[in-house]
Amino acid sequence: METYLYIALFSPLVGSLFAGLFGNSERKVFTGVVTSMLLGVSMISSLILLNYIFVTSDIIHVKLMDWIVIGNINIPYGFVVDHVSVVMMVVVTIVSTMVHIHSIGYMDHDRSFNRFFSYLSAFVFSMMVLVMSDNFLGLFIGWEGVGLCSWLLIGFWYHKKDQPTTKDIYNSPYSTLSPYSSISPSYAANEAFIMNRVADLGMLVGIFLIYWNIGSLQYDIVFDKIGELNSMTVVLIACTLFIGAMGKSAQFPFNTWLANAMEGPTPVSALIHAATMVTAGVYLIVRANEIFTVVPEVGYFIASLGAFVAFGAATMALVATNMKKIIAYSTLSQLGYMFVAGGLGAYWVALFHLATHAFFKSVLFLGAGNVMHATNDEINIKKMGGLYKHMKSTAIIMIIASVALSGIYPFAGFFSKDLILEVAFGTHSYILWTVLWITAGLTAFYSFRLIMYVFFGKENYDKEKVHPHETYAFVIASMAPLAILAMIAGFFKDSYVKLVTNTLPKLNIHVSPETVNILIAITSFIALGGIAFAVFVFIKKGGYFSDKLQNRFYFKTLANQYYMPHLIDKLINKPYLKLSKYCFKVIDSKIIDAIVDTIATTIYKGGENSRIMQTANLSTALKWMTFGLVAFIVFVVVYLNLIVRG
Amino acid sequence: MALILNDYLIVSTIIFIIGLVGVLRRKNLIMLFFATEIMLNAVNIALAAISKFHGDLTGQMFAFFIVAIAASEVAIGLGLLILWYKRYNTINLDSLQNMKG
Amino acid sequence: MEYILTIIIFFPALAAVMGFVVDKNSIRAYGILVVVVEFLISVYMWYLFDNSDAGIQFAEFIPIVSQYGISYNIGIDGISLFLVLMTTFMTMIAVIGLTEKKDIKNLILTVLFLEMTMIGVFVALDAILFYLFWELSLVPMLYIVGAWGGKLRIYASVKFFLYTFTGSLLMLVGMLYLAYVYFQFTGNWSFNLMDWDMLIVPYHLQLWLFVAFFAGFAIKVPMVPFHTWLPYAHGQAPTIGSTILAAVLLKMGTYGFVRFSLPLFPDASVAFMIPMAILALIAIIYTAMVAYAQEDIKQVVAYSSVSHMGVIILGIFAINTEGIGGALFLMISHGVVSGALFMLVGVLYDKRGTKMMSEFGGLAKTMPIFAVIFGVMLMASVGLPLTIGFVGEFLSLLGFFVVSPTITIIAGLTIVLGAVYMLVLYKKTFFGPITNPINEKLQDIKGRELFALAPLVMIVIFLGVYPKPILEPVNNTVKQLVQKMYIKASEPTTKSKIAKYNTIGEKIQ
Amino acid sequence: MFEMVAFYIFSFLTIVMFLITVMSKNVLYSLSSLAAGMIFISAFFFLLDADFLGVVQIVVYTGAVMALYAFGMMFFDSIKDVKESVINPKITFVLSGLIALVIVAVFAAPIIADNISAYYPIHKEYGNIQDVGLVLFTKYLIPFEVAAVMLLVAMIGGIILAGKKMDVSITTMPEDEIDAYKHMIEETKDKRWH
Repeated sequence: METYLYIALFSPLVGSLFAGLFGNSERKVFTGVVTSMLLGVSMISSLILLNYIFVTSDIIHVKLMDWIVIGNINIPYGFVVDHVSVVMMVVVTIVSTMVHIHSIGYMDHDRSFNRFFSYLSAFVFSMMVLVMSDNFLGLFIGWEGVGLCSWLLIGFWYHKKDQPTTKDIYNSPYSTLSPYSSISPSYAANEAFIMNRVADLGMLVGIFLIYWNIGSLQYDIVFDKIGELNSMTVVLIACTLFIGAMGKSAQFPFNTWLANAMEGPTPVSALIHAATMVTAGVYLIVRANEIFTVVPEVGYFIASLGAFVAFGAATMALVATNMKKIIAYSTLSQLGYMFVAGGLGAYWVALFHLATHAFFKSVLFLGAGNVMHATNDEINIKKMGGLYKHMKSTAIIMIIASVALSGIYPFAGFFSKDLILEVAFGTHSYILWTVLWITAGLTAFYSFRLIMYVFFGKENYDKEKVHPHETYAFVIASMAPLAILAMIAGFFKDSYVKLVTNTLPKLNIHVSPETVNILIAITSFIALGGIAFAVFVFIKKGGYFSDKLQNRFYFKTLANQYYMPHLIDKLINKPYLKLSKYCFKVIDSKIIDAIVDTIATTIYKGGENSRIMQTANLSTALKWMTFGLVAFIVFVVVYLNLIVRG
Repeated sequence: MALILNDYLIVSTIIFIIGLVGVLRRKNLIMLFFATEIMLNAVNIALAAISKFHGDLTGQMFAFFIVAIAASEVAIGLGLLILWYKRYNTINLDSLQNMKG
Repeated sequence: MEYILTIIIFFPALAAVMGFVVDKNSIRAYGILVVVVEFLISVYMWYLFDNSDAGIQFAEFIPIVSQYGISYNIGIDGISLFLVLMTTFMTMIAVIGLTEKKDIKNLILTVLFLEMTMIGVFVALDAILFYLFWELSLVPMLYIVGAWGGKLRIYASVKFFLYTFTGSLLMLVGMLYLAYVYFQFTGNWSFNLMDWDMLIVPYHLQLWLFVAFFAGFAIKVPMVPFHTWLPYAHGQAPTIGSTILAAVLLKMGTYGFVRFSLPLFPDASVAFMIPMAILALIAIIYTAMVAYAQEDIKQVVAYSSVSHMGVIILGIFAINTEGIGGALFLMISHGVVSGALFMLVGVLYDKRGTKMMSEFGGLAKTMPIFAVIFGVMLMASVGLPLTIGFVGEFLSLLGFFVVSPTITIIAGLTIVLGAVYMLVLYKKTFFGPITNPINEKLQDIKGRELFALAPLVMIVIFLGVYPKPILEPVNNTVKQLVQKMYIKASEPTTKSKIAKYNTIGEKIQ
Repeated sequence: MFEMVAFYIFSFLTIVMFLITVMSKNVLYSLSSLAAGMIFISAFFFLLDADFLGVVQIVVYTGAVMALYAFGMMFFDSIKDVKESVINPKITFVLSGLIALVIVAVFAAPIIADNISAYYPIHKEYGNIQDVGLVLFTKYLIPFEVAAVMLLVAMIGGIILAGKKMDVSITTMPEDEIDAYKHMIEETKDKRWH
């Protein structure tokens, strides 16, 4: 079984290196094919491992070699495949295999085809390291590795130029109504990397705390001993680890990078910014559940923040016309759901929603990619419309995904989302439940607002230039498994629960079956209501927000993403640049260096001024010498008499 | 009342100071040489006196070497002086001003 | 191979002397041959080195002035081994990648002399010998900056020389005084480090002596606020000068702290822990900000060096195995990475004659290989895991965390601020559309440049993935060092602090 | 008693002679009084039981050195008075006076270190010359040899320096040539100073 572990882990790396060899040359289809096949191998290995673990319930734990060994610290490259990580591995490999295949079609005309596959496979490798590692620092390798790949992939089209920031809401890169997802891909990439690093600092501090209090970073040892620690220490550890999770999962206040990351190619958004990387934060909470269980107050904070983000992101998605940003905010909102589950102690529910979300959200993104491809990279949903008749398969798949996202029975989203609401209700967090319940309605609404704008109604695109067409069949084929999983994944719930509760704690809530049924009914009602509202309003009016409404302050606030990008720019970026310039131009040049130079010039000037002593006249020189002699003799006499003899 | 070391040393000092006055005051290089000789001799007196009053020959030894050095100095110094005089037709100190800072 | 260290020290100098008769046209080949052979000898030494032995190896001892205990006393342990290896390696890379045209013969010979002095500093175990090599290293560097530098080269080189020289004079005073203290205690003069190690200096003297040594080391490192010579020196120096300056010469300062300050003045080191950490902290944050404000690529890298050296200081003054070991590793990694970055900037300068970011943009398109190598070095510089930069930075911060979590968290901002200036640099230089038409025609790197840079990339990745070859001997020696400090500490608080910083366990009560 | 009388007489004479040397405007007077002063100094040496030193003093100084000066004088215009422009003459006297005062004050005080043990003690029974010879040719042999070499070097150096360009000696030139020569020198002087 260890062989399968290594195959699952390293075949994406092999694929990445292979594609990297051709990184600089012409488009070669086989790089895409080879990397996809290697990912397929990885996927099959993961499935075999899943089967093995499901059957035997054995945990596979291997140590490849030592990494950092010094002093008391001993960190190996250790990998563990247990009930949690195997689920995550399966999700990651399935989604990424499909995304790889999809990308062969999507990136068909791109100059840097080979480079793209190299990065994408490297990302999967990092993600596998993150998931499979058996210690916190190994997780951190993957954590930073996915960050790097995300940087590379968001900035994939690095040659685009920076957009100027304007107040015009339809052109400002900070608005969700403009055609620009952010200032430029390279800017978005840097923003993502740097914001993640801020959060990573928190995580590093958590690792430091764990190390100095426990002396090891291995999961099993840490979780064994976490109970012996002072609760204050555990709170600190939990908080700092969660800061790391917040960064990766784009929770408030680190949320802006995720929307800007939509500058990357769409398969990247599907893989990284919907299915896998952003859920790493949730995975961390689930993985370290022993720590978070000890400190329920931190858990409650996590849940509250999650609910807040779920609602906030959903509101932003309501008004956006940038197709990818709508989906991105929906991702953010769903991540909020997962954190609610994780925070309330329902770790396996969080993981379950993570898995189902990965399926339907990635396929939603891939569908969006097809649409953009068909409309010459148009991103404004108001400039599409009526695409259903041109691209039926894509439309059907996206509708399936949207229904799943809205949480309608029997699609996957229903099972996981309802469980989260049930957990919120069951732990008596009624405020959270209400927020999530409203969010569920919003989710259904904006998902179908997107569907309606894109696939139905008037054809708003420029018919001269744009000739919408369905994409390659193999691309659709690659999306089909994900769509099917989005439909049926919910039915694996029982076996899933049986599997993961070997490692994760069981749900500890007691809600009577009748209440559960009522809850389901209420939730389904609001979801269906949202869908119905979106559909009927569109059919009736052909749009949602009247011009009058669009001038309202709250609309602008939502369209400007709550002015968060503006605030970050005004409160952090610009002051920091100013302060840096001040440090360099004033403190460094005018103070520190000036002091040094003043010392030097004082000495120099002293020499320059005392040159007049040096008249070249021997008589004068002799007089100086005599003067010195007098001074010296007087000094010696005084010294001897006063100091030595006392 | 016999003579003590300090008497000799004081005389030596006075002579030395006379030489020093000469060195400082004169501008003629020959006169400078003379003043130097005076100072050297003043030191010789002091050395000889110390030698006697401490019963140690070292002082005298030094005096001998000073005499030798004085002789060499005169030889070389005069040579240089003549060279200078031949070139600039003066042995005034103020003509030697090459080392102006 | 009893005299292998002597061979390593003096082989380059001897070769340089012989190099005077080598023809001008073949001097490059000669230079490369010499540095490669030198590197191979040092690798052979590494092969002979016994990892399990924490003490001094390959020691040689020849008295020079026995009345005053001055001797030719050299040796190597886990602390200095890799600094020597890095010196020979980086010199080799720098000479291979040398593109200077002007007066190349003298340049290569100067570099060879410089190599001798640098190795001498790292292997000397006698204070006077150490000081001798330390000061001698200034001369070739002065010459390199002053003769092959840019417009302000005279100002820069004189500033470099006088500034560092002033500091090391204070250090010399400290050494002489320490020898005098030794004389008072034992009745013998000695400048031998082994002898000094036996000495327990009284507490108040330790403080003063620590400050004297600090003056020499801190200026060399350089620590804020003694850093202003560095941007000038880097800005004006030719590529090879910057490479060696950043890679090796700066490490002499931090090496001095580990070799002298810590074992000789354990009480003072512990007493000065927090002040030193605050200076390091200022260096980390402040110079990272200054680096962000730069418009010249080379200046960014120069200031980033100061920032990273701050992390090294932080690690050293953690006084635990993790911190000191991490700092030593960071010295190596910073040497490789900053040296590589300076070489990369040099490549750009050779091609375009400018180092201003505003002149570039979109280079990733015209120079993809170059962009990849630069990217790897950038990621190593910001400390990405699995690159060489991570291990040292992580361990240094980890080590200091036990001393002061607050300072460590603020210092940890280095991973953020470092990313800020580095990524912005990368964006401005390599990303975006090509604005300047000259950049369209730029050739990607190949041949000698690639040949020089490829080993650096390999080492950056290899040691990031598998740092054990370095960490193992470092671990042994540093453990011994910490133990020595513990034994020598005369104040009970020092002892308890060292013990506390080296044990795992809950600190919050 | 005799010793004291002699000491005071010779002190007085020496000081007067040297004062004349220093103050006189005429070089020849200075030279003569210097020679006289040297001879008087030798009297101190005899008083101090350093007979050999006294003899050497007379022979070397009055004999050799003074003769050298006298010869050297022939090259210069030594008949006319020396013209000197003395700036701030007071400083000279103030400084010298200060030194004199301080040192005399020091010597007037009792000597601090009385118990100096002799390194090369004087042997009264040998007599001064024998004693000096013994020490000079044993303990001080190498310095003695070096001094000899130095004297030789000085001699050769003196000859070469003074003998250079004897052919352009101004004293032997006709007036117009001297004028031309001086003119040339003035020019070179200007160049060097400006």
